[in-house]
Amino acid sequence: MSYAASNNGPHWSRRVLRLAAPLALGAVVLAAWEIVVRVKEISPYLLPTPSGIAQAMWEHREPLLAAWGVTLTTMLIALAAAVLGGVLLAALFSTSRVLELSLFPYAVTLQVTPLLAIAPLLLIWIHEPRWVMLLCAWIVAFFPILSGTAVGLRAADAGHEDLFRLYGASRWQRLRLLLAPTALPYFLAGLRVSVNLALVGAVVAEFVTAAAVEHPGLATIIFEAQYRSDTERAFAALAIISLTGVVFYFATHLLSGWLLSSRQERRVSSREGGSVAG
Amino acid sequence: MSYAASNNGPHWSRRVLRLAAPLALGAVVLAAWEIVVRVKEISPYLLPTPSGIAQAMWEHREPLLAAWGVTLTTMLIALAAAVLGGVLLAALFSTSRVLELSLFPYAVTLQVTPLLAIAPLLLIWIHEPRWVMLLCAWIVAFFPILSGTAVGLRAADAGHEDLFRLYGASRWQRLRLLLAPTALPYFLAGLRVSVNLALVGAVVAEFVTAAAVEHPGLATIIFEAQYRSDTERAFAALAIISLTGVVFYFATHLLSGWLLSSRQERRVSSREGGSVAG
Amino acid sequence: LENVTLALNWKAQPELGGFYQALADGTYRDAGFDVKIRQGGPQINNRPLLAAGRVDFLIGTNLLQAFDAVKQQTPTRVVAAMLQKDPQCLIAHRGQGYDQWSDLTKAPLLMAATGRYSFFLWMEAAHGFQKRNLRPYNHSLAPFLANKTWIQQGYATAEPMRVEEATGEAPLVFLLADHGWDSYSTVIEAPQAAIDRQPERVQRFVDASIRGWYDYLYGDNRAANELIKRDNGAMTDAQIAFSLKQMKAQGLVDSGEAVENGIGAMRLERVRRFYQKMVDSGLLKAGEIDPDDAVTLQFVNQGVGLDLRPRVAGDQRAAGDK
Amino acid sequence: MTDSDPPEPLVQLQDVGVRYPTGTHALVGLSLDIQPGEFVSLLGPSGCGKSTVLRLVGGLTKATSGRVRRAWDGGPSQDAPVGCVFQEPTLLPWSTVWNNVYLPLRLQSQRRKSARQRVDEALALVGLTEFAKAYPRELSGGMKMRAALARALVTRPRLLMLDEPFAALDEITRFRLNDDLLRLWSEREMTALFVTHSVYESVYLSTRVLVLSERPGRVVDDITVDLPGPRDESVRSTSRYLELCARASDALHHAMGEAPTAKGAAS
Amino acid sequence: MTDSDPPEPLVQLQDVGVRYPTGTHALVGLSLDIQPGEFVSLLGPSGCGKSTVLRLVGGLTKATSGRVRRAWDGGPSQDAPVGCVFQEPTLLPWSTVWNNVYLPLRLQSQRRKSARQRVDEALALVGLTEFAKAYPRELSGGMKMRAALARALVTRPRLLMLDEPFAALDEITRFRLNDDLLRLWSEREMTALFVTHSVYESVYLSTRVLVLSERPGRVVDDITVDLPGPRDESVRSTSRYLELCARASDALHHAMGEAPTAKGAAS
Ligand SMILES: Nc1ncnc2c1ncn2[C@@H]1O[C@H](COP(=O)(O)OP(=O)(O)OP(=O)(O)O)[C@@H](O)[C@H]1O
Ligand SMILES: Nc1ncnc2c1ncn2[C@@H]1O[C@H](COP(=O)(O)OP(=O)(O)OP(=O)(O)O)[C@@H](O)[C@H]1O
Ligand SMILES: [Mg+2]
Ligand SMILES: [Mg+2]
Repeated sequence: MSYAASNNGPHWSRRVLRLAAPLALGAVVLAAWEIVVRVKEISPYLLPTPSGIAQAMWEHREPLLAAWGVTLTTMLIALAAAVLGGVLLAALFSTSRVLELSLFPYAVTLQVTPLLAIAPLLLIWIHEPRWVMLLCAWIVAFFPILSGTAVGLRAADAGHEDLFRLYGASRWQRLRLLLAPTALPYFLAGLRVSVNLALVGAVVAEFVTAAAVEHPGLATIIFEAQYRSDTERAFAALAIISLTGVVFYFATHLLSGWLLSSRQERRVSSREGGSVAG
Repeated sequence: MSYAASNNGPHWSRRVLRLAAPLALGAVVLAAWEIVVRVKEISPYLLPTPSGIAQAMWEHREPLLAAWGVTLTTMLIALAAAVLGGVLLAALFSTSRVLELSLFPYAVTLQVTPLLAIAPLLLIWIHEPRWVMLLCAWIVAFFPILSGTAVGLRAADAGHEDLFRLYGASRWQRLRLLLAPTALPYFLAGLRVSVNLALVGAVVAEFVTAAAVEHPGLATIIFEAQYRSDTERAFAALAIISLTGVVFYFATHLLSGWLLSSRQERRVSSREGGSVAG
Repeated sequence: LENVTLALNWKAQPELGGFYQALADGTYRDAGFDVKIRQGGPQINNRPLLAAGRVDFLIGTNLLQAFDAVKQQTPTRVVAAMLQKDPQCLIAHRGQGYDQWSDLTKAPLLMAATGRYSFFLWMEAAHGFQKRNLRPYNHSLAPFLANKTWIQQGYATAEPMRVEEATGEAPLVFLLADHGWDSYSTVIEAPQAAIDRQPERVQRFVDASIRGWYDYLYGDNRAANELIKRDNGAMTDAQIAFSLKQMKAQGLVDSGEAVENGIGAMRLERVRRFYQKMVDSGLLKAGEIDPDDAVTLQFVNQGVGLDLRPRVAGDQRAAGDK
Repeated sequence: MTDSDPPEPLVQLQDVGVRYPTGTHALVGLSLDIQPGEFVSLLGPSGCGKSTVLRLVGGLTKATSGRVRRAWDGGPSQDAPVGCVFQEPTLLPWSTVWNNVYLPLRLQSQRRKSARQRVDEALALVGLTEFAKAYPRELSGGMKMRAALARALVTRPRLLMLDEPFAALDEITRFRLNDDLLRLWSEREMTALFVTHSVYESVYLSTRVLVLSERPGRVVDDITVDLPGPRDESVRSTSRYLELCARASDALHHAMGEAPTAKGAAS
Repeated sequence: MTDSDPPEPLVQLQDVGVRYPTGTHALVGLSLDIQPGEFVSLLGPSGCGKSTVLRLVGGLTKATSGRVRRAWDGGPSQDAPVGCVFQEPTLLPWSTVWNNVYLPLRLQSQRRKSARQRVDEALALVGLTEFAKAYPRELSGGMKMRAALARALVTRPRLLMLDEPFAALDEITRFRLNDDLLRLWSEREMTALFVTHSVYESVYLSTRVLVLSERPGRVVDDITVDLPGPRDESVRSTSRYLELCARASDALHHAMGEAPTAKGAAS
């Protein structure tokens, strides 16, 4: 009896389809875009063609790459801080309903306050624009993780709760061995949104602090290119942002799949199980 | 045997605490704020006192109220569209993994694309600025609902799936009677984030399209007040945004509790059950 | 009446007052136009609307963007320049040792995004300002007020007044135009197609706008100011008065070439000179475009509206010209 | 392996094997016919694949080798000719007991009103009338299984599959439900496929008892129960009954590789 | 109601009532002592409150009236003197079988290494050695319950509570586990509280059988099982054993408001 599963997942041909379909659709969408723009003779300063964007990307590859590095750094730091902050706060909230209800409004306030409005204030107290930028990106990104994890930490199965109580589990054991695994899928669902928002946050934060940062990120490039009417370059930067978002989406997807694989296979085996070779 | 539960929820004294604690904390925070600003003699154009903000709120109640109406309308329409769009897309995705993997990247792209960059383009193609504004707010808000619901629609218990297959449920029946109730908590978790984002979106959309809109919303007021260094008025508008966010948070909270009450009591009865009178 | 949409580069303000005047006092209507004004703002970019044909005329902030349009082969051109001098300036608190332009180069500088990509690059190249001193400016004065040693960008017609209102003390103002930034400002841009096919229509619009500006500066501008205040809630009478005063005192509108050729006047030499400065600053490359393509003198320098200037305007000559 | 050969079996498994994705062979070379009107019990050690057989017949798992034929294949799927009590109650937690029992009828697009009588009958049969409005979490373990049983009976299926439906019930309730089940089976002319761990129960209820070997499951004994129907308590004291029980018990011991003893039959 | 009165009962329920928030009275005026070293079985109709009694003793539900005293109350909670098999397996789905069984030791802060032997022993006892690395979803219904049983035994608790642990098991496995349980009970000097639906099982295993009435549950009969230990198969054929079974069965019928018949004892 070997549990090192040999063909656990879906059949390989299905896997290929799953990879090929999005790529094929992507190709179709880009081709259609190219054709529409060319046939309708839409001028490149309004809507460039994908080929024009690709060309601009190649031409400006060096500043774009550097800018991507800046934005990516902000995004990743903000995301890490969002994960840390969101999870810790959620863990804190899980200890008491009253605490949760008392503090959640402040998290909501943070989330809904327009960055454009508070960036100047932050700048008064924090003189280093880089920190203001990170703080802004974090503010945008942390809420879904907090919210998701907070819900997940309360989703433990009643039977499991009983088990842990019966065996006199400490708070910490309950959190680590019961609540954390229970909350994992909820956390991951929040992460999926937060990854996007961290990217959005990095870009927005750069917009609101743009002038101040020495090394330009992608938002700066977009703004500058738009200001200078260089639509193709703006779209090149936009495309990099989109691609980054999509790559991170799939990375999170894979991470989810991997972390939850031991639980999800149930579905495979029960809904698609016999079909493996049948 | 009556199932019209008499004392289903937590004890009333706990309920009072749950209401009182946040309010008490809020009072403490505001008082501390007031004291710090007064003692440190921070000038009102940097950080006004809560009392100053309240006063500004009262003084400008009419324009603020009108602006609130505008922003709230945008928010609510965007939220409704986010719910509709998110749920429909998620339902579509639930029919096929390949479809989901193929289309999700476009949802991600939409979400991560900076509004500041695409608003000008939208204004070219869509002549009515009001629509652009709604579209922007929708773009900001819809992703968490889509993402949450999509996960939820795949979370059905394997045993329940078997049951529905055995009894030859149609796609539609499975969606309505099995997947939808399963996805409900996930949808609500997404909603909780989307409510905030709809508000954020309404404000941001106004920033990026404001010039075009006839009746000013809260974002316009904030900008105006900041421009005139009327920090108190800016904070009054900010406070209204925050309060709106918090009220909607609690509303979503109550909605969740109500919709899920038939499932959640399990936890009450098993973890807190006997303690009702014990 | 022909429908015409005019897109501004900012919210309604006295620095755009001539257009509101022409709208308010019927000058546009008399010229056969039903004009709709579309405001701009800090987060709003109306420029693509012009190329897309969604607006008929666009107000540009300076010539740099016109050069860029040529570079991107966007078929638009500057047809008139309403401000002879760019009101862009730097502001500093008094008593912080910023008495000279050259003292400013080391100070922390609050700069909005648009400035960072245009005149700041020139400041950097021509005067040695440094990127690492930059701080973001989002049109809230709070950071500047909170940090006395910081300086910030502004419009000579607006921010000084706002600072004075907040602190009770007028700040030091350094006009960029006085240090070599000699772009025209508040220029009217039009699509090439309109210039080619309906030159008469463009001419009518430019003339009416010019008349509007004369009337706004020298005539009864109350109706225009009412419109401005309606469109932009941040505007006050005091602010408007200050702006008007500054525009006159600094000779922003009616000076330079405008004195002889009327408001809106342009000279190719000045356009070329400014282009050279942009090349020197690295914003554009030498020979990349022909700066002459950015403008057309077809509609200006005709002395339109000179009759509306009061006689005493002669002493403006000294203030504006160099 | 079976010795009956009327023209049209309701369900036919031919040399079926099931291998789960983890690599576990649950069934190997299992053949099995079920004729209309039979009451077939499956007896076998824990983990030998009984539930897997039910899943195969219900179309919930596909065989990895061999053939599964079902008489109703190709017909409209809406008909749901099968009813099933799974080993776990699988009640929908967000629905009341009444709605849970109503579910199969709802899936057949029956209106609530026209279904009311049948649902109420099914609930009465399992003694849950009083709890119609309760939610599953408010039920005890045995009550949940009874609700699941009511749900399986409410559609009056052609083939009723039961996976240890009575394991969580006290003997009295169990006996009563045994008799009710037998009555319904003969009244409604159903076919039944029944998994149980009680040798007595299997012999008492069935027309045929199949004993499965340890994993991977194969049929090691096929016992035709030739007790006369309608059966009642008196059957339990006949010598033929005890004989058949002993045979089934022996087969089970044999299947589990133990020497057959009097253990099973003696208690 | 009980007739034993040694100085210090391990668990004492006095006039206990439990009313669930939905309004259901699960228990009313229940009194019950458990002495150290006893093996007490609870017999009773489905839904009468047996599981509720176990939850009370385990401290998982508070009584809405009356008093519950437990000998280990006030001691360090880390000790976990109680082991329990719930009616549902409640295995952690994200842990392997081995880790599920290890859990109670882990909660006592025992290292994986030092726990290895005990976990492996417990798995061997229930015959799941081969499936140590499997996840719960890869187990059959009976295998899940066996894993839960291993988990309850691994801590060597002072009080072992079992809620129908054998219901999903075939008779052979069941009998073997019955004997294993009896052996462990006497070896480890445990106290056991056992819920079952099998009258025979209850009498075979216990030193005392408590029969509960229908909901709300009260003790209607307290039968001291004076069969000699150590018990083995031979006990099952003694007349005292059959007599006690008959008495328990009668009490059960009585509790359910049926006339006692030979039904229970006869099968
Ligand atoms: N989803 C699954 N994934 C992997 N293995 C499985 C799965 N379901 C069952 N098995 C394995 O298949 C075998 C047969 O399982 P099945 O549930 O059919 O047994 P069973 O006869 O019903 O047992 P029980 O009487 O204990 O319910 C078991 O060994 C089990 O480990
Ligand atoms: N969480 C709950 N909420 C409300 N009522 C409950 C809950 N749990 C149990 N009950 C009710 O309490 C009564 C006793 O339940 P309990 O689970 O103790 O029965 P039991 O004797 O274990 O039955 P079984 O043999 O069927 O498992 C039942 O009538 C049930 O409806
Ligand atoms: Mg089974
Ligand atoms: Mg129970």
